[in-house]
Amino acid sequence: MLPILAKLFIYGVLFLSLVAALGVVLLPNIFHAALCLVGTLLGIAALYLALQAEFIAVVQVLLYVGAVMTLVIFAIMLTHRIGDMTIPQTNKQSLPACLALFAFVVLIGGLLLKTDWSILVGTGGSVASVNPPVDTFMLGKALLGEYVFPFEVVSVILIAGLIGAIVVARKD
Amino acid sequence: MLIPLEHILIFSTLLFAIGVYGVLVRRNVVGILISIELILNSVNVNLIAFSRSNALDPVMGQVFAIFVITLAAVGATVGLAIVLALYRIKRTVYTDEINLLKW
Amino acid sequence: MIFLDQIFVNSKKAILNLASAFLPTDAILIVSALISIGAIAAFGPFTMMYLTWFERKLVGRIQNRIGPNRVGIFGLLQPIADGIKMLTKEDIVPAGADKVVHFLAPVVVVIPALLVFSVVPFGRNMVAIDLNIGLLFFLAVSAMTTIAIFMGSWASRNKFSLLGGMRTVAQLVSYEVPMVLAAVPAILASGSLSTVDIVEAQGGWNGLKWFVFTPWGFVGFLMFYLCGVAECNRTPFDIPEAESEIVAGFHTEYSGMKFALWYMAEFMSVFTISALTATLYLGGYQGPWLPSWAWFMIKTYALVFVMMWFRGTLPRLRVDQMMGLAWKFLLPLTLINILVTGLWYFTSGLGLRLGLSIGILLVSSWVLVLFNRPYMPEKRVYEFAE
Amino acid sequence: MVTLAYLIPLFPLLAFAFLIFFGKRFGDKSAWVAIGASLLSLILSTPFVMGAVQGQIFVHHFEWLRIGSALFLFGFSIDALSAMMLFVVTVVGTLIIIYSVGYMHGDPRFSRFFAYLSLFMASMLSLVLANSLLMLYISWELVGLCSYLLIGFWFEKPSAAAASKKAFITTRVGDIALFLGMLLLFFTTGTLELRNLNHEFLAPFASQSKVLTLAGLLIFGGAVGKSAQFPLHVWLPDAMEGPTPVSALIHAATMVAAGVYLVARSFGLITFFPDALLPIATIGTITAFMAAFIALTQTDIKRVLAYSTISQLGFMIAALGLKGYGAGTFHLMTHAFFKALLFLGAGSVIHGTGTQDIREMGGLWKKMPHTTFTFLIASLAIAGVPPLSGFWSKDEILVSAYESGMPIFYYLLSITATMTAFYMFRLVFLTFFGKPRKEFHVHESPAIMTIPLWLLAIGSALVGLPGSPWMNHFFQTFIEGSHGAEHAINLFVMGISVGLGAFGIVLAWLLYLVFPAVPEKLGAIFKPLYLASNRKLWFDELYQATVIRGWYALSSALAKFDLGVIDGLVNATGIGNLRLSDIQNWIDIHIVDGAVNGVGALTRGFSSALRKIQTGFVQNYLIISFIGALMLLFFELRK
Amino acid sequence: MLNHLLSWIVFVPLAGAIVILFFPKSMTQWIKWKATALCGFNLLLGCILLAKFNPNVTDIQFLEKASWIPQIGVNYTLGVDGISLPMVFLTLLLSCLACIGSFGIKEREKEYYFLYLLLSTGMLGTFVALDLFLFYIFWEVVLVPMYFLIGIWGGPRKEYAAIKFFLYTLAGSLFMLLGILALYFYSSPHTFDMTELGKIAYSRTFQQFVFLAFFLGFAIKVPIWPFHTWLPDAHVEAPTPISVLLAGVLLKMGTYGFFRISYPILPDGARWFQPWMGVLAVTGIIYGGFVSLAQQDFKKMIAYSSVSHMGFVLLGLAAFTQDGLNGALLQMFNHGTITGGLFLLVGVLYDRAHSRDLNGFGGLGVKMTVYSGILIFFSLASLGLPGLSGFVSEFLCLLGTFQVYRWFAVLACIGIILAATYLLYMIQRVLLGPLNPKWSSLPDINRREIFTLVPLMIFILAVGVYPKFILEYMAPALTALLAKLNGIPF
Repeated sequence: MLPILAKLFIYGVLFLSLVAALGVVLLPNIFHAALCLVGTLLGIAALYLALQAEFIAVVQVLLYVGAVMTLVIFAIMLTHRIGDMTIPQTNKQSLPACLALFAFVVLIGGLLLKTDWSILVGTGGSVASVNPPVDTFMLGKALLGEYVFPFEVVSVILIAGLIGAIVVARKD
Repeated sequence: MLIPLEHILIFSTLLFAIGVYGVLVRRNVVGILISIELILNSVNVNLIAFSRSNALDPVMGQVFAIFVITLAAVGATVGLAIVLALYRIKRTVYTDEINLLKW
Repeated sequence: MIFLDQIFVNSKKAILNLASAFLPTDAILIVSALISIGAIAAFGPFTMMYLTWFERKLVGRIQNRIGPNRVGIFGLLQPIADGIKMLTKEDIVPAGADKVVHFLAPVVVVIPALLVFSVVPFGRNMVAIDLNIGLLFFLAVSAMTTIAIFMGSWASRNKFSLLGGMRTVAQLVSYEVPMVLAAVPAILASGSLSTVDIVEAQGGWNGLKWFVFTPWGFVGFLMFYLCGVAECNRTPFDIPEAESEIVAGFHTEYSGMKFALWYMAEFMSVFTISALTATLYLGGYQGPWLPSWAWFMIKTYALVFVMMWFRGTLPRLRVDQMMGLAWKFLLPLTLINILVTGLWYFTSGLGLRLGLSIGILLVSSWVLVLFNRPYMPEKRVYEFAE
Repeated sequence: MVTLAYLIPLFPLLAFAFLIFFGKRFGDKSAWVAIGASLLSLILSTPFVMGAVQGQIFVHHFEWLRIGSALFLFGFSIDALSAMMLFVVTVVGTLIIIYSVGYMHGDPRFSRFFAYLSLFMASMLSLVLANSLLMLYISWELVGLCSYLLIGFWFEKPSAAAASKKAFITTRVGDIALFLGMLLLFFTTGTLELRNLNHEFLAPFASQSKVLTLAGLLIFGGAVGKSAQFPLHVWLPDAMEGPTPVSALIHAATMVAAGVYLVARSFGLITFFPDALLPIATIGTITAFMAAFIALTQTDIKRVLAYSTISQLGFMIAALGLKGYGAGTFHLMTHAFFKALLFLGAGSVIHGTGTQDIREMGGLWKKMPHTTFTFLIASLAIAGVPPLSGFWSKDEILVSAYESGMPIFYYLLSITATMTAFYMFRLVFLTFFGKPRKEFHVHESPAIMTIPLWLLAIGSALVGLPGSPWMNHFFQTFIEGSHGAEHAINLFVMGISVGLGAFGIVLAWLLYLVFPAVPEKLGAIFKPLYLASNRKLWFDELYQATVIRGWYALSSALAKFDLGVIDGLVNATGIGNLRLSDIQNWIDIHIVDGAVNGVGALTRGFSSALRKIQTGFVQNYLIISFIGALMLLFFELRK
Repeated sequence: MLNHLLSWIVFVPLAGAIVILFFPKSMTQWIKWKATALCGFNLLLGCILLAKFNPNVTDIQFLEKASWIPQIGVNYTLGVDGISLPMVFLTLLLSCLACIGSFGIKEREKEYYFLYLLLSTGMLGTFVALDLFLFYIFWEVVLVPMYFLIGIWGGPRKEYAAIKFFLYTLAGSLFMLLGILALYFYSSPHTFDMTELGKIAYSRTFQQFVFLAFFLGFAIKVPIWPFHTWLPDAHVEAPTPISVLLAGVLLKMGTYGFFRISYPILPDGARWFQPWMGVLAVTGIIYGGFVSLAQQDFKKMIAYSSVSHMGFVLLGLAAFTQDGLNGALLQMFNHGTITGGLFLLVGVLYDRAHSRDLNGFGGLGVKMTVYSGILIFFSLASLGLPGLSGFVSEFLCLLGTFQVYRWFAVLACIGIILAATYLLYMIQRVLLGPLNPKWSSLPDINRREIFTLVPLMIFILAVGVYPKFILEYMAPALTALLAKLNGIPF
């Protein structure tokens, strides 16, 4: 019973995430869109938890919800004008975009469904998880061991981004 | 893994499609930026999902997810800074009204 | 002793045993979760209610008043009376407000405040979930408060609200950084992100081997606590709700039960921050003689008391001073503190350890003070006041 | 104990180092450092000289350099010849340094002078002590350096500066010969050790006689340079630009004798391959004769002595070339004493009168009695008047020439001996006797100069005795060791030589004191001969016209070639490239660019039609590219 | 640090250069002292290297190897042996001294010291790189700062000299690049590793062509007659410290290339070219000497004397004997110290008189006693006076050549006489004779300048008196090289 509940719960979360994602792109009010994005992100974090990637889930919350979304909302507040409510928020190419994306989804979806994933996930198909869950310790070791160079590069990029952002956004 | 891999992949495909739609259709630059975040997240979902399968070394998947998140944060930061600078100059955040490079 | 120590744990077990008699195994898990959730859900608001009372009493004492004393003995029933008043008050929503978001904001803000209780180790074996990334969970979830405050401030469509929201964001984002870094020494020392493990790592010396007794622990404790105070928007960092400047900040447009929720979130985070500080540096539930949960409560409430004490005694900081403190003083010092922690573990000999770490910390904080001197509030001279 | 010999050259070296760095502070006192150092060397060398006299040989060496199989050992080996040289160098050197204190008094670079002298002593001593040809070569060059520095000591005089350069470069030509000879010797026999240059060691290399003869001649070439022998003698007269003690020490007593020493050292090599002997004897004889001839008419007191030195060195070389080993080395020793004395005497005269031209002197004997007397003793010695030292040694040489079987050498050398007596007494009579030709404020030199003069005079008188029959030819047996021959007195030669010497002296007396007007008339009668002698046989002019002119001409021609041709080629390449690029530029503009422009015009027409697609909206482009990507994906999947 | 000593030595100047970029132009004192301290520190590292070096081992020591561009087989390989160690030390020493000598530079110091340190990294890298790709990179890195250093701080014809230098050497290095590529594509699997390439047996014709390509590249750098004409111009126009490095270090890069690349990798080609190298060497020696004698410009004279002296290096190289190779390597070191010192001395004089016309001087020995003493010392060392270092190396070169090419050695001896001629002629014109009243107020050499010269003098004297101590480092590696040249498997 519990697995079924959990499964239902996860599917529900995924569904809600998709709905929220749709909200992100469709809602005319950009602030609402941003809030919807928060919802999507939280849903994805829940998915990560379900995939036993707790660390990523928490980082997702900490970084996306805590930091990135804060920035986004800040930017929205700084650039928002009352008149925005009344003018159209989409351009004129929504129909071609819709068609193209529909084609894309059909293409990829068909591909996904046709593929035999059992090679990757084992014979059990849906339940068997091939790899043991990764704990924080292993992750830390990998980040500061095997991947220390990309790690450092990312740090440098972060610093560069930080400085760049300050320089670009400075008022002078 | 409670749900089949392909379901997660379909979920991420949909997420990706939605994100691309946002990028293609939204006029607001901030909107485009958050749509990009959606795209990045769909990628991350894939990474994590595959890290639980044979396709990827589990640690590798997560490490790359972390890198993606970090870089997304950087992208958002710089992007938003540009948006602010743009807004200060042009008083607008709509892509079709920004034509500084267009002659 | 053990009986007293484990009294809550054992009572939960007893209930579960009872339930297992007539419920399937899956349901037992759900029941177990429900019990924990129930306990937290009851404890949180209850704490909040009595913290308001506690604060009013305490500030009253500091201001040489008595404080609430009409409702119940020592005014003990005052919070309940306030609660009833709140529930029955009219719920005003501004005309221009974004109604949905305006409604959602106070709801959303309570969720993280309650969620973080799940990783707080109230006593030995008394933690709702022992996540192996508990501390990170705590920090991540509490970061979500920002969004909620944003929602509230934006949805109110009031310039004071918006200003308050902006200030909050600036403050929370700034203090988040030194706060996380200030927690790192404890993580380094215990080798785990789990709150329980951190507490257990401080179990030596008959339960008195708290991190705060080391130089780095002391500094880390002070800084973590300071950042915590800022995170809860408490005096002297209560600029987002500075009533003399922007009315009441982000919750200007809230009344009734929604206002109560804002208030609840704030006081619950006061409690959880104190609890986490105690967990990280004061040994959590560790201590001799008394039951573990009692130790925990004593430490937590002591810290809460200090926060109230701040409220009663300290004036508010200016925005630039506050940001300067975070970026120019706390951030470098936390980084140095991490270094010192490392040194502590890679040097031997008590004298050398102590001398080295105290020396580095003193010198670096002195240097930082020196660097920050130009930005410090100058002493004002009132020429005509005499 | 034996290693104490290392200290002999070390003391002067230390004195040099001390004086060059701190000498200026000590002023006049600095001389005593140099004197002390050379005295110490003198004292230290006595036990070794004594030991050598008793037949001992002191040897010690260490590894200086080892490259692959080639091993170079440095150290010292003291045998009879070295001991003799050691004796001469330390004694004469010390006396001359003491004399210099008086002579150089008041010079602004007083301490520098003694520093250089100390360096010279050090180098000369290490040359004498050297155990291998390489170490000898090193010291050889170092004494050359000191000679350079000391000749140019008064470098404000352009003539001194030029003379020092001339001396260094001319001797260097000889040095190169020595260097090559050394290399040849090394690669033929595999050794450079001087002790190995004997018949026993060389026996296995008899088959390579041509190469080793050449090596011997090349080594002799070094001596030609250093000892100012016939083609390379031109530097020595010019070297008289240096202070007189320098001339005495370096250019009369020790350094120039080093060439003779070198030939004597390699005597084993030369005699084992005797083809080299004849050239050596020839050059020595030519030098002796030629220099004496030139000396006849010189008027500069030091130049007369310089040519006399060259002549006497020629004597020694000739003796060695005629297998007169004992004779040559004996003359080397005696010559060191009396020639040093002559120079010091001349220095005293110059010091007193301030001029070097003997035509301006005369009658100095009253005012400078010590100088006159000692100078006279030395002149008698060089003229070969018995029983002074010069007589015994010169007699030995004449005996070897007489016995060599080639009478031409004997005749030439005898004539030279006559000329020697003549020009020396011409000098003596013109300088010290007769009437003063010019008024000078003349004074006798101070005691510090005259005491060395007297000591040297005693030496000049007595140092010949060990080689005389009275002492049973002690010197010859000592120096020649086991391979010495029986020494008999050739009374015929002795008598002839005494007679010739006396003839020379009397002739000089007649011509310069009794009939002072005659020489000028004689000069007018034999004008070509007089001019040849007075102009030094035009050697300098000849070299100037041929070698030096040619050298500089070649140099400037090559410099012009370098600038014009080689550098010109480089620049021409660069300029050519530029021209080429100009042409290409023209082609580019008119032909290539024309085509491009045509294409451009064509394109413009199309593009003005197509530019409508360019909307300027990023999202527009994005969707197109997205659709494109999608199509790619589609086709990829269709495969 | 000790594990990566070579990397430290090579990149410390680079790091310093980058740090200098961050400081304002106005802090000239600071920049100056920082650069000097850095060079001093690097010299200290060099001393550590010297102390840690085991002279008895023929192999590469302090080897550092890391994959760099694995796709094309490029490795980051550093190492020293007895051949490169003296060069590294010489570079460090001269960099340090020339840096002190640079205090006279008074304009655009920041850029100057930046380029200076960059140059230093390039030079050091060239001497320790063991990967052809890396070698080429460092080789070219030297070129660019040199171009600017001559072109900005140079004399009146600096642009001409800089461009000439740059284009000429660049042309040479292109040939070298061709050679490198040829080797690379010949090897299988493709590699740039010098030691690996040295193990391959190439065909004879291939070796000849590749040797020629390398020869052109190195010959221009040395420079070997007739590729030498960039040298006088560059020397004359470059500022003093740069001349010092140019003569002291850059020229050695060419001959070092023979030791490191041409000989061990292409022994057959080297044997084929051996007599021609001898001819070129002797031509260079005599020609350089004669042209030097004709010069009126002090610096030009020394520049041409470099051509002559580097000819001895080539002569020793051409000999293919133990003595010859030792002599050549030692001559490289000695020429670095001696000519470096001479250029410093010219700089001293030029700073005071602002003239380099030899005929315009005269009698300075009276005014500048210390200066003249030092100048005479260096001149004597340069003309090969025994007891000073020049003699030992020239002696060894001639010793080596004499066994193989007797007449070359004899002809080369003319060069020795020529050296005496032009140097003594120079001394006569500058120091001796009556004092030219124009220069009667020139001050003597000061302490800083003496400080830059004394270490060089110590080395000159020490090597001259007891060369064994430095030859000990070189000999084993050269024995191995010689064995390889003679085809004996080592």
